[in-house]
Amino acid sequence: MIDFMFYFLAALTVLSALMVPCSRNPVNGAMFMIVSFVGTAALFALLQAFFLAIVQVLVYAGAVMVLFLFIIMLLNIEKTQALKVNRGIAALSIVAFLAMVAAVWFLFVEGRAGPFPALPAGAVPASLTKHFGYELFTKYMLPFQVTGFLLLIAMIGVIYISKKPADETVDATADAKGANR
Amino acid sequence: MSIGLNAYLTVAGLLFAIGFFGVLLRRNTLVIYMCLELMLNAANLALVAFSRYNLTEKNPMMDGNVFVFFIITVAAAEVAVGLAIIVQLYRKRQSVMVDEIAVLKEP
Amino acid sequence: MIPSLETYREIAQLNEWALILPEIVLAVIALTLLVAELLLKKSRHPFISLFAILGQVAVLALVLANFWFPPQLDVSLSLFSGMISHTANGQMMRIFFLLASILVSLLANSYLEQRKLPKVEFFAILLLVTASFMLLVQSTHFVMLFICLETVTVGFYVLVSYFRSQNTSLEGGLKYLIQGALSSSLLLFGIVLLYGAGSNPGLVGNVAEPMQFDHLATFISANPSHPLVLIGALLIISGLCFKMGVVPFQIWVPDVYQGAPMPVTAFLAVASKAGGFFLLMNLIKGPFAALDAFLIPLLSVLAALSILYGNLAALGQYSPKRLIGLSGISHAGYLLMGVTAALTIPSAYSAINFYLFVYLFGSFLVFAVMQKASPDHDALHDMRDYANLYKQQPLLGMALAIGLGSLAGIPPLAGFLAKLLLFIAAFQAGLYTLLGVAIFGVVVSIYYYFGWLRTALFRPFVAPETAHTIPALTRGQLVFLIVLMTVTVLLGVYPGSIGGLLF
Amino acid sequence: MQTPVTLLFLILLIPLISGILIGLFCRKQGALAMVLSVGSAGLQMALCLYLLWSEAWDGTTIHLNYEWMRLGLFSFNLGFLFDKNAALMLFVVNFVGFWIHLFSAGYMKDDEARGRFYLGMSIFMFSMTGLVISSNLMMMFIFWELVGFSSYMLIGHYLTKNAANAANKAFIVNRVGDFGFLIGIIWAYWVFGTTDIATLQSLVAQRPDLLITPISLLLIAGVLGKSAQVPLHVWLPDAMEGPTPVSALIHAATMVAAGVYLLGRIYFLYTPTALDAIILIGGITAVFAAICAFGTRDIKKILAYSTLSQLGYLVAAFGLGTEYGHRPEVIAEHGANAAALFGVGAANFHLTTHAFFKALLFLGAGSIIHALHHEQDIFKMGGLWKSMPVTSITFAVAVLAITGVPPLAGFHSKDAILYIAYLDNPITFYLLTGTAMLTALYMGRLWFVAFWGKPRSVNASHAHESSWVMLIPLIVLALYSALGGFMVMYPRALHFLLHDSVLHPEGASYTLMLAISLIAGIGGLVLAAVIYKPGAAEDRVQQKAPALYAFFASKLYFDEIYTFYVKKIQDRVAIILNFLDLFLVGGLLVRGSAGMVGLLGMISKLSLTGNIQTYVYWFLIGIIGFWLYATGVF
Amino acid sequence: MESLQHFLLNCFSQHSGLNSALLYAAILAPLIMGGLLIITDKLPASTEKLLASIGFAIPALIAIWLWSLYNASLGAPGIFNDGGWQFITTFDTGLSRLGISLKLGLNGISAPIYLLAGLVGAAAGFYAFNAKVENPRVYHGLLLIMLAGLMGAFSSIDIFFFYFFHELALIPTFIMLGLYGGRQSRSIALELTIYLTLGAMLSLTGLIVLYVKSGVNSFDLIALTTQLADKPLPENIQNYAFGMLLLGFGTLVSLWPLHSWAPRGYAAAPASTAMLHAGVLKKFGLLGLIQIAAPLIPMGAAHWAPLLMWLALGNVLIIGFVTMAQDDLKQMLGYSSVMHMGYIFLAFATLSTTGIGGAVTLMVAHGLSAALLFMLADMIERRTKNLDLGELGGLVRQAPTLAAFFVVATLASAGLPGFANFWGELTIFTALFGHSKLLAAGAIVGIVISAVYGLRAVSKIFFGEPTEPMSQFLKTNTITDLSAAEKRPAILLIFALLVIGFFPKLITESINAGARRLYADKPVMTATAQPTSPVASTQASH
Repeated sequence: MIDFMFYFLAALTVLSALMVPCSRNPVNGAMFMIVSFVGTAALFALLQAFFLAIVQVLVYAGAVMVLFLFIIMLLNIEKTQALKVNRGIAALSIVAFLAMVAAVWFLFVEGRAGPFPALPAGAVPASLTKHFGYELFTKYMLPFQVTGFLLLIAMIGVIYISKKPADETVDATADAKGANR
Repeated sequence: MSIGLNAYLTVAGLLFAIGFFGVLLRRNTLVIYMCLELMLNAANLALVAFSRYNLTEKNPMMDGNVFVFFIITVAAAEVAVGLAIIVQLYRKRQSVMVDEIAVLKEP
Repeated sequence: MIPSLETYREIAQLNEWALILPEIVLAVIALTLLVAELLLKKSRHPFISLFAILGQVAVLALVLANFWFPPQLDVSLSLFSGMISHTANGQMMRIFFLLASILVSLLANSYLEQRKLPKVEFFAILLLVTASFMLLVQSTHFVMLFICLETVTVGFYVLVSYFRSQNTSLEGGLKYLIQGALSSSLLLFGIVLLYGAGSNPGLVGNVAEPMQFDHLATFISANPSHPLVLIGALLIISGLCFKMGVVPFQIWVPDVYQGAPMPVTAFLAVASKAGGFFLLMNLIKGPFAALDAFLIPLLSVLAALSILYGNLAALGQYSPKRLIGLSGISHAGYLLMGVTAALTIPSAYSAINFYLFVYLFGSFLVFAVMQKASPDHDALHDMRDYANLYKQQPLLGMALAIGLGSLAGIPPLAGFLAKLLLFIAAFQAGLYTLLGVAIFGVVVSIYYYFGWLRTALFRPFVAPETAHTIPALTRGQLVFLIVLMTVTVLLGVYPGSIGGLLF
Repeated sequence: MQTPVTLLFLILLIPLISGILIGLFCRKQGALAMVLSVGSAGLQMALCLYLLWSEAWDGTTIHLNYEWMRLGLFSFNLGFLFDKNAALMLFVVNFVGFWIHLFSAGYMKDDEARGRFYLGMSIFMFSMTGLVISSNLMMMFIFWELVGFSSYMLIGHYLTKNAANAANKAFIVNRVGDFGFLIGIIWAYWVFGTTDIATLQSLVAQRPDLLITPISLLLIAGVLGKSAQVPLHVWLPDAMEGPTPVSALIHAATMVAAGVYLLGRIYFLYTPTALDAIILIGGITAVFAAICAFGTRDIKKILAYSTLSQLGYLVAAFGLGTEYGHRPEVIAEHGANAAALFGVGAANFHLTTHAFFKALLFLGAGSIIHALHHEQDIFKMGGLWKSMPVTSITFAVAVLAITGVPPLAGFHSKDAILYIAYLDNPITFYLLTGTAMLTALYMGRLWFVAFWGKPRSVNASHAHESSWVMLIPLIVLALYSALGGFMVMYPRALHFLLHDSVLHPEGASYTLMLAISLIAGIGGLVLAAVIYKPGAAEDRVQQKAPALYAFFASKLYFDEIYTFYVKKIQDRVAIILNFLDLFLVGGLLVRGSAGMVGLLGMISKLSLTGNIQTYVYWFLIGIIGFWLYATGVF
Repeated sequence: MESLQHFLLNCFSQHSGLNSALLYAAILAPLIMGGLLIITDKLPASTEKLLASIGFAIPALIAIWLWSLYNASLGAPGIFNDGGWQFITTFDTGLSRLGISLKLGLNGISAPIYLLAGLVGAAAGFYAFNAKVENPRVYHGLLLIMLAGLMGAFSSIDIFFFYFFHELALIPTFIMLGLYGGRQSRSIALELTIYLTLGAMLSLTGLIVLYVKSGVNSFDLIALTTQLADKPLPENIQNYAFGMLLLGFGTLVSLWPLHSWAPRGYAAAPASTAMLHAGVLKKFGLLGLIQIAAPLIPMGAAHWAPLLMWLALGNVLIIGFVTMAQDDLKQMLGYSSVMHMGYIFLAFATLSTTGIGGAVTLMVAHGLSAALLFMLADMIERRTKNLDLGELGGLVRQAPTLAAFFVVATLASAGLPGFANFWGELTIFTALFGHSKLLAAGAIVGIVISAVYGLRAVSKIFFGEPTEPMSQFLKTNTITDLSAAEKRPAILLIFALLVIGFFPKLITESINAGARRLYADKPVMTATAQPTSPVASTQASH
């Protein structure tokens, strides 16, 4: 049963992930992305990392991807710019993709990266949220604080960049000139 | 239970490869950016899988899980800043296609 | 009285936070700036940047005092459950980033003022990024490393796009964003692979905390040829190569440098590159020490490619910013040569550190001149802006000459000594071919550095009225240039004058 | 010994001091320079005569050496080697030198650059004296070059293009000779370990096997240049561009004789082959120059060719005498030491008398030229007997002396040479006799045309006798030209070389020699009078037999051949090499590699497209490369 | 009174620390004056001139003073011997842990070159006051810095500083070439910079080889000599190292075919720069070969010597002919300078005391005469605005002193006895002949070649009537003879050439002592006799 669920979720995750770059419309791509993230969250759950599964759904599928969708809609790109892929680039990237798949095969399927341990029995600490809290405020105190400042930077940055420039020097001709140089 | 660590890692590897593939293939900045998130996601999956499978009596293996937590946070922050830049650039250029945003180059 | 080692240990156990006081102070200053902007009247806002700069100087003084009184003992204290370690080398790196940040602040102050860009956000981000840099190079845990690196990177996304009204700045930001994120993903995947391998109970020598450097070192020395170890290490190095601007992860450099506002370009060129190298040195001294035989050929090839690519592509560049970026790639190559040598000759570390400091001073001299010479839209800055530079502002000409001379490695400037030490190390390590490539690179570099100088110093070839007018130097800029010039010359002539900081 | 050494020092240094003083202070004060230079020459002569006439020097060889410089194995010494040979040459140089100085006081009176002139003269006197008393070949080489320099300076005195060309030619041709000379010296140095002449002599005596022909021949090369022997003779006729006193002093009496002096100085350093070469060169030069003398109308050039011819005589004489002295039967008769000096004696005797009469001829010519406002064409002269009696008489003495009319000086010395040629080598004997005849012919041509008849130009008709400053030297030299064959005219110290070492014919040979001399000399003069007619306004040979005159005037095309070499070979090689230097070294090698680097730079810049999509492929390449490296493919 | 006397004696003795301090003074005085001149811009012209004069004069005075004190007979002769260095002094610049410290001193070979640097420095400096340049303050300042570099390079015992000071002198050269140079100086400055940097980098690599492979990890020449005398490097390393040094130094000294920078560079450089570079700075490479390369890696030197000889013969013959084809006076002088380097290389390649002695002597002599010629050429150019030999003519009437000086300089450089060059060339020919008759003969052809082009230039410039372009020029311009300010530096150089020409022992004594410490006498004479007279043999026993 768990085996089946794994295969199902894995296929779901991988295929929907594959649809992200392959779908014509970015909106569809974003939708597949959400599916993929949810699939990943389910895989987390299979690995008994329930807290992370929730976070994954909340943050990734919930917040991040909604933001993406929102932006895609806002910019209204799909109408103006369709997927035009250069054949050469497509061929190259497919070859690259296959090479990477081969590498994955080489490492994990063929098992060069092994030996792979069997699934251990016993309690899984990651399944308990309190462990996260404990780790974050003891061992990972410093990175945790830094992360706070990372978010601060992101906040300042987003606000600053998105704000309309007030009285800054705008060299209207500069862009045209720059394009020619 | 016959699902081994390598199965999860294969999934993670494929996700990573797909993400990279998307970056290589697409011209749309937003899609590229989504694919980059996919790559981070692949790393997350691998981390969780490693944490689960490498668990032993003496080694509780919380590091990987906590790391995933951090990665998700970082990814969110990165996405926010990135989208802000893309939006601002779109306002200027009316395009999100990478080959149309190429003023900075060798003359 | 010099406190004993024991005392330090006690202090550390009592309060680890005291040892990261410089970073904390920087963060607090950054927060204060944000608050002050809200509270203070608009007319008082100039004081904010002054406060930011003075605050950094104070932090620098703090670190220096800590460094010299009492003299540093070369011990490492592991702090925050192994997240970072407090070492003499780390202090030196802190000084490096603080210096870079102060110099960037000084540049940025006039840059932002001239273009009427908001200052507070810039300084806040700059300070936070600097603090992250300082933590980054002290980190001994991959989680810490990754978080700090991301903080720095995200900060740079914002800083590069800081001139938000200019397409070029945003475009630079976007390019840095996509490629930076890609490289972060690679780095992260590398970390994950190492983590997975290190904790694998099936492997001999598996460790409890594979993301901690000491543990990882134990594991890798037991499994130096496991595929996951090798691939993981290489993916991590690829991420660092991106930061350092080493071939083949150098391609972002010229575009982003050109697009970014001048002070940010300087910060990218100096701090980001140095950060990469400091990290790489930490890694090869620590966890990757056992991979030396594996890494030496690879790093040699990368170094050679970087030297060649950087120098060749810089030939005939008309944009000084791109030129500095491309020549920076070659500098990364020289440094990487030093790192490669350091794998066999540990004395090369001090040579690399010296080189980085020299690179810092030389680069900032050049960037200061560039900022003076460039138009408001500085992505369009090109060589024509330098015609008559020496005639208009002799001091700028001299500063450019000294800065470029130091970068080119010409005696009596510090750059020469730095290159010489690297070359000696490379020779000692037996990297003869690489050394030959490096020498070729130096000679080629003379062409573009001197070509630039030629435009700036020698007879004007444009009529004075068509030449770009360079504003007069303020008193502060004068001091800035003279101090940097003095340091560059002094380090080359009499390196003993700065005490035991580097040797 | 102290006194002669001191005197020698003084004789050497006086002109140097005079030169330094002139150089420093008298470049603008011509009169003062004149006084200094002439005074110093006079003092020099006085000291020299005192040294030789008084018994201050007892005739023994003075040999001094002082190490002047040492670098590794190479040590250079300064020193004196003052023997009878040197004494004779010193006498000639100082004696003739002073009178010519005195003459020049009158001749150069109106010259603008007298300071420079006398500077050159003083340097010359210093260098020539140094050359004479040098103890070793290296030192000799130094003065050898220095006389070349003063010659250069004085030939170019008038600063015209011709003067400059002549000066350059003189210096460069001499350098060509010096090239060989220097190699010879250095070779000798490496073979014998020294170039000290006295030491060399004893070494050669001990180890005759060390002496090899190449060294001898190379040393002769110096003689070729300095004494203007064929094929390096071309500079001497051109050197007549200089002021006439210079021609008299340097290019007739002393410097050009330095080559002959050198031959005598190192007479022991010649192998038989080398001696043959010397005779051959001398003989050819003697005949060749005599023929050339018919092809020019310029009085100084005629004298120059005469000098050449006489120098050939001297060189041949040395070769013949030395070769003769090497014959076993001669050594048996006279002893090895005496026999070895036959060549030196014969050559030096004629060198001495030649110095007198040739100097006299030049000074006489100078006197005429001065009087005729620098008219040098003999066919534009004429009628000088009346206007310039003293000059004419002294000139006549010189002409008779050079033609070898007894009992003038030339007769005695030329006689000795012909005799030794007669004894040693019949072919050369005929050659030299013929040359004597030719000498008489061209001197007769000069004399009859220039002095006889009526004045043939405005300048000639206004000619007047020169001042006494110029006439006194003429008279003194005429005296010596006339009586120079008799030993009373010389200090005792010189008799050994001028008399004892010279083979004079006796008995039947004497009569034969006398007859030959008379026939050649008087016959030549008479023939000249017949052919050219005294006082002729045109060259009758040129009129009657233009082809023959053209042959004379062609000078066997030596100048043309050298010009061809310089213009068509040397200059072209230089231009070609210059082109190759610019094209291959500067162009292909330097610019080419720079261009390659530039090309690579342009190629690497192609990577910077500005498009992120192409940029991410760099990451792909990097990752693939890393992967391949990690999995061991590389 | 007595104590004062004692004090003075003490000060002026060989071992006085004061003399060592003078070595620093000779570097610092011009450096400080130069720095002051470059930085300040509000001084009155007279003060500027005074400062510059002090800076130019002090090194010359110190050089002459130390020269007079240098005692060639101190220390025993021997092939490898650290003796011979005098006035040694050391200063730690903070790199002593790396075996680098500022160690100054003079030995038998460097002392004459040091003197040369002082003399030519003074001449070039004082001549520079005549130059009409845009910004004389900076020009003098750069010259002073160059001079400081020269004084430092030639008094350094530490190889690092030897190189360092050379570069210190080289950089102002490039800048002056660009700032004050003549035609095409912008591109030539760039070419020169790249070319010479390449040479410098190659030689630096060679020096690094010595530093690392010797095992002492020190740049101190004395330490290196001691170490390598005991434990010579393996032969293959010697070969590589010497090859590198030869290539590097050879480029700096314009060894054929690496010479193409020299004529163009000198033709474009301002006079004083060309004087200092051609006269003095170029000797750096030779000194490096003579003092460092061959003594430390003798096997490598022996390996490369045959090839070097042929290349050097190329310098003499090929470049000699090329010189003849030049129409531009400065270009000709540049080529002539390259040609004369051939002699020095040839002499060096004999690796014998005689050859080295001749080489160093010629280095000094050539330094003086080349500087003099470049100065005179500049005087001509300033008067006629023209250097084309085809268009000049008849200058002697307007400028007789200039003509006289030029003739003197030309003949000095052509090796006329009485001038210093003669001794160098004579010794070199002698040394070379002992090595190879053919090469010697080839080299001696050079005396004819140099006479040909030298005299050709003299006659074209000075003799005859003014040419058509010249007379056109003379219609609107007057040409004057030398002013006193122009004469003084020329006379200084001529005087030095003559003094050494007449009394070569002044320099050869120390050169000989120096050469004997580093090289062997070879090849030994074939002859029966030891060289020369009894007087000589007593002298030789030193």
